[in-house]
Amino acid sequence: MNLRAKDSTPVLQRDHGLHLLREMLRVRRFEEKCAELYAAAKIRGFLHLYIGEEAVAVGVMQALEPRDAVVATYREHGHALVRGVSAASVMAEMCGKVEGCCRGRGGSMHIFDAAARFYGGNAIVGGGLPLAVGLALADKMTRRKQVTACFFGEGAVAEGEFHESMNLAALWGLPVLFCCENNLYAMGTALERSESETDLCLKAASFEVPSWPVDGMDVLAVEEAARQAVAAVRSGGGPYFLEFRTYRFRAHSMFDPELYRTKQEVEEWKKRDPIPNFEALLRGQELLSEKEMEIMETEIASEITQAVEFAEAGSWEPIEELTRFVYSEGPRP
Amino acid sequence: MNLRAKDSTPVLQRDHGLHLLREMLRVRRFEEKCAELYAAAKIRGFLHLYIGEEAVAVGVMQALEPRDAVVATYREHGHALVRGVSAASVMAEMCGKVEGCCRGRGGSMHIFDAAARFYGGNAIVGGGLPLAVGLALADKMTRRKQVTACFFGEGAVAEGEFHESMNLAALWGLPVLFCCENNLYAMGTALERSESETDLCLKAASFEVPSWPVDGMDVLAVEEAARQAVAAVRSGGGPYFLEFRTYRFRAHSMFDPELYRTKQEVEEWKKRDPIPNFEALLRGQELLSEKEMEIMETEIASEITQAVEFAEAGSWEPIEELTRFVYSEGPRP
Amino acid sequence: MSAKSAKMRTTYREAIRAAIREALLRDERVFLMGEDVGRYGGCFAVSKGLLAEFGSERIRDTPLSESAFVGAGIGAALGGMRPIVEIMTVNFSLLALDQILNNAATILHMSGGLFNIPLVIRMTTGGGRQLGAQHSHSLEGWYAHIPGIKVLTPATLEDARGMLWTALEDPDPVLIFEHGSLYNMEGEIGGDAGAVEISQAALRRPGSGVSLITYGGTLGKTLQAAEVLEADGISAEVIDLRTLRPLDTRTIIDSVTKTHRAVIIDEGWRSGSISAEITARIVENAFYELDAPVARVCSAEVPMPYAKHLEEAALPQVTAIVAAARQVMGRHG
Amino acid sequence: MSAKSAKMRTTYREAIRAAIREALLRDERVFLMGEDVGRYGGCFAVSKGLLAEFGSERIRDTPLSESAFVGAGIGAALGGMRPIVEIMTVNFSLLALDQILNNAATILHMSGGLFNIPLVIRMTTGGGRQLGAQHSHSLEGWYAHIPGIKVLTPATLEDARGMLWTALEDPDPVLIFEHGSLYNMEGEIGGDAGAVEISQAALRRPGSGVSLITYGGTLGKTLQAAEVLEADGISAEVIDLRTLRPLDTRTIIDSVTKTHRAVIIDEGWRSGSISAEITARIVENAFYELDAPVARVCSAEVPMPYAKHLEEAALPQVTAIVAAARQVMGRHG
Ligand SMILES: Cc1ncc(C[n+]2csc(CCOP(=O)(O)OP(=O)(O)O)c2C)c(N)n1
Ligand SMILES: Cc1ncc(C[n+]2csc(CCOP(=O)(O)OP(=O)(O)O)c2C)c(N)n1
Ligand SMILES: [Mg+2]
Ligand SMILES: [Mg+2]
Repeated sequence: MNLRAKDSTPVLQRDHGLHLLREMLRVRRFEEKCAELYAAAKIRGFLHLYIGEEAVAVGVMQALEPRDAVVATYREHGHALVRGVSAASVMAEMCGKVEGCCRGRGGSMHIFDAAARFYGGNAIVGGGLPLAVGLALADKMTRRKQVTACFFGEGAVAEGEFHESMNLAALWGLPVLFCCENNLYAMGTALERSESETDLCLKAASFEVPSWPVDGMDVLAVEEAARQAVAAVRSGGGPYFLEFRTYRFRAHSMFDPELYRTKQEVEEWKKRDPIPNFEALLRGQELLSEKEMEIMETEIASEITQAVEFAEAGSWEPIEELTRFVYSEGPRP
Repeated sequence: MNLRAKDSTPVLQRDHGLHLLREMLRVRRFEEKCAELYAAAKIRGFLHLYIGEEAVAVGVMQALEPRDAVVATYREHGHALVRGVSAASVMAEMCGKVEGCCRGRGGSMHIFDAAARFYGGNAIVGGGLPLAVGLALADKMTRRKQVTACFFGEGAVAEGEFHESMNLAALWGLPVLFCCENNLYAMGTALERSESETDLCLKAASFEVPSWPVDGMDVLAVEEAARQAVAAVRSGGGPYFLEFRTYRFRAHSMFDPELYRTKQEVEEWKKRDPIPNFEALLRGQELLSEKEMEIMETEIASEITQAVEFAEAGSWEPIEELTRFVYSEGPRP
Repeated sequence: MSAKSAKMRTTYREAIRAAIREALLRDERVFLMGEDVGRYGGCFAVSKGLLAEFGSERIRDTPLSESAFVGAGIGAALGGMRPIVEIMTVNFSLLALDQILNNAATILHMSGGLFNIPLVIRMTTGGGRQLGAQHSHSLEGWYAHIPGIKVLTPATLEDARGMLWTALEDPDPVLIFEHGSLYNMEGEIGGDAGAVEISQAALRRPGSGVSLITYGGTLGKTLQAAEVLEADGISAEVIDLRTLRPLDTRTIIDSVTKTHRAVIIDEGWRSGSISAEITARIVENAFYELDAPVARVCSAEVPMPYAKHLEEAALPQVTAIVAAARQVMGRHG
Repeated sequence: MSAKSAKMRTTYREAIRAAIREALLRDERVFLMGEDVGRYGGCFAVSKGLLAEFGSERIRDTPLSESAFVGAGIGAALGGMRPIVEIMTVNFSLLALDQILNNAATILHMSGGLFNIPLVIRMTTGGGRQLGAQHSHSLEGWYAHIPGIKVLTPATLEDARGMLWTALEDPDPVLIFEHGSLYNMEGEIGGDAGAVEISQAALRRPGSGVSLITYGGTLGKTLQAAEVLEADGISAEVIDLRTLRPLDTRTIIDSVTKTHRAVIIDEGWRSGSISAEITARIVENAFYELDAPVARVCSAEVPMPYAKHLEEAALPQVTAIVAAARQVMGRHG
């Protein structure tokens, strides 16, 4: 089954098209700012940028409803923003401020948000998959028609937790959407050096989990695949596996000398940058004017400026509170 | 590719046929004795009998050479015996005597032997697979043309270590023969309740590891499949996965009330008992007389009697030696 | 409270089963999940009969996937359920330690208090049954190192019955370690026995000369030792810690302040065991009360040997406890 | 020995790299395996350049499969190799703990001495770099609980350079914990620096008033504290444990017998840390020498927070060490 929207000429709702573009751009600009703040030592620790991969988070989130849940990795700013965690609270988190979504205790790799049902932010590769299975198990046992979308990189596929989680989800028919962001590298390890079988959909097949490869640089293709998969999952069909073929334009983290790939390879992929390409598509369909684009950029810039101001104006949690949140406070649930 | 010897009329070397029968019978009689000794409280701990599955160990071992290595599970008496660990030293081990192959420190679940290159005896389900990968890695790096045969149950397939080990072996083209003993149950959990995809060869395929299902109740089929697989592995073709379809006639261990399967199912499978069936085949081809069968039984009985005598005559390791073998003694290697 | 109602005879195993059953009846969010908890009736027969009563959704057999099903327990807890996850044996829990430490113990903190994890994990611990080096260790004291979890070690029928209830009411992850040698322990218990406090250690026997501090599987041996000591004119107070994290330092210090002497009995390996922590707390809080160095009776630092005499020598025994107590009393020979 | 030859400037990172390089040159059985040790140059750049020199067989990038590649290291060691396995960060080692505890630490014993495992596992440990709750813990003291392994914590350039050599000569599994904050530490080292003894703690600074006992990442802070104390008229002796298993009790006791006071500085979480074990050993062996209770300066019992001020508050700092030392000296305020 081929779900890529490209194969037919997409007929876009203008509003929706602009929304997709805006969301991708928000993530891009937000992270460009993060890189700056990192250079200025306002953000510390490990910082993993999603730049180049925005179409995946943006496309998938369109298919989710507020009642659904999301589990992500340490490369999750984009997912959090698009899912509705405010730029201000994410930025404050990365700056270590108490106004951050996790009071500055999580940092870049551990974004959580209750209202968005955003369950991290997990810096153990593969560590989020069992959680997603459990969230879906809770939904299935309580007959809620909710979906848990679980994002992870192609590197995570080698972990035992991937294997165990896929099997559990499939065996029990749980509503999990497994979203594999195949950006071809796990740090410096290319897929063909980490998997004997590089067709990841065959892995899914070995659990009887339906799967498709999707062009992860095409937000419409991502959205369409996600919508169909989510519909199937929500209707009780058990888990789905989507492989999004994408690429990160930046280094793995801020410490990566990028010895493992050529500049040329990166440049080739940049031609497939999901943002300018989608912008061009909207322009071609006359859904977007230059003026509108400028306004969009200005609005986003202002959102990010406000986020940074919010973060910078934020406060440090008093040191006396250090040992809070090791155990729950207050009454038992 | 179908490798089952049954499809053609097997032309058996008489000696070899008798050898196969004798080996299966040795394992059977040995374990029947173990059950007795367990009832008499001479053997303690967990005791897992292989009764019903003998054709698998016997068939596979035919394909191995002395230089090859074997890794097994807690259900490994058969593998050890057929691989050449003496019945006496295994029996003494199970009786906790210092004359046992592991000085009584291992017990039933942890049989080891250096001369036989028998690397356990592992009571963590799936725990032996990475070891087998490493043994094979050593062989490959030193360009020894050796094979490591790794036995495990179908229950182990659900463990992350299975997945990680298959991938590593395939990715690096290592000489491992993965021998999955599919006896349909992991303790009380039937395969269809532990795997979303019950065709285990599809798991192997998802790592690009070649695989066949084999009738594990037919020693000739097992041997032929193992020979072909070992030849491929030895010649540098990377790992193989063989799924042996078999059945255990006894309880999982001595504590199992067997609530999870019917007596009738067990009786059905007993009709496929590898030993009387193979005996009948030999008789049919007039390779075995009643007299010879009696002699064989007598010889085996005597081997086992001697093993038990050896074990019973054995001594307890002095308690002062308790803390030995936590670290190596003697000079560095 | 048990005094108020008719007493009933029960075993440790039945007490746990009754507690699970009651939890399932009381709260529909509760379910039991683990290997062979259903059709097999539980590896140690704890959950026997529950499948028939509650069905396979709530008495959920899992594949051999410790990491994924423990992680799924975490996820299900996040999703509003109250899972009881059973791990057969403490050694297997190492396969799930990533989920336990990096997720269960950590998410509340990383999320700045947003997400608590009301999860109960039960497992069998301890030696004495000749199960060898991969099934017999006592790692509960080791687990007590981890902030974010609670560690319970029921040693009595009341605690076997009551701690599960309390654990299920806890908003945070609670690990319950059931010593394998206790399952058959029989005795009387109040018919209305229910939830128990878990914040306090229990004085199991008052005394004035020396404090014997223990928990779990060694409580019985310690009480026996106290009787032997009494016959010898030494009045030993026996403290059952009950909860290893958080430790009830107060009760320990009160006792030592009274007796001025302490012996800690702990089935963990000596170095880095919970007995070391207790020693440190005594030194930190009651140094000037001590009339003699604190003594420890622990397991020998060896992987557990199979042979009965060696296993007995490796474990804390009554004679060793008596000897240690006599020694801190300044009585020799 | 370093005094005999020309000194050279180096860093902790380079010292380890030189040690690995030398081992590869010296012994063809040695190879390095781990995530991104090759093309990426090592997560912390330790193995940078080695791939080019030694090729991808011996500088072996692995998939994200901690359990399997650690287990493969065990197997390769059994197969005659001398693997150096790198785990990026201590928290990820939990995924391999089954292999480490149930196999690496146990097989020699279970096999009654037949099979030793000459395996070296290196990993980064410790906090201070704002990496949050899944990358920052100090579990080396916790690992020291496990019989059958050795635990090394190089704190100096000489030890970074020399311990690997010694570890590779050891017949049994050795874990080396490299504190992440030390990699950039610079200094001079003898040009012929080589293997070092690992059985003894080192007196890094002699003193007479109080023993400051530490290791690894906190040695530097402890030496600083000693200087502060000196200015204050307190003569502090600083002991670097170097090896956490087996502990060099003798050196500890000798020092405490001289100073009569001890403070232990340990980046592990306080409860159940190696500092508790050291306290217990002092009490057991030198109780009557103590003029004050032993004090501990440990990490706060929280998953490591991201925010810098909170992380600093969670870790042992110079001021806390000084305060603890002053307190055991009976100086207040
Ligand atoms: C269990 C574990 N092992 C190793 C790491 C270190 N690490 C962090 S990200 C990463 C690469 C993961 O690659 P992939 O899953 O493809 O995701 P990507 O970073 O490409 O988005 C590694 C090895 C980790 N965080 N967790
Ligand atoms: C990691 C782990 N989990 C659970 C167990 C307990 N256990 C021992 S054998 C067994 C069943 C294994 O089934 P399978 O792999 O099919 O082998 P079989 O016993 O059928 O030969 C289980 C669950 C264990 N030993 N190790
Ligand atoms: Mg990737
Ligand atoms: Mg089986």
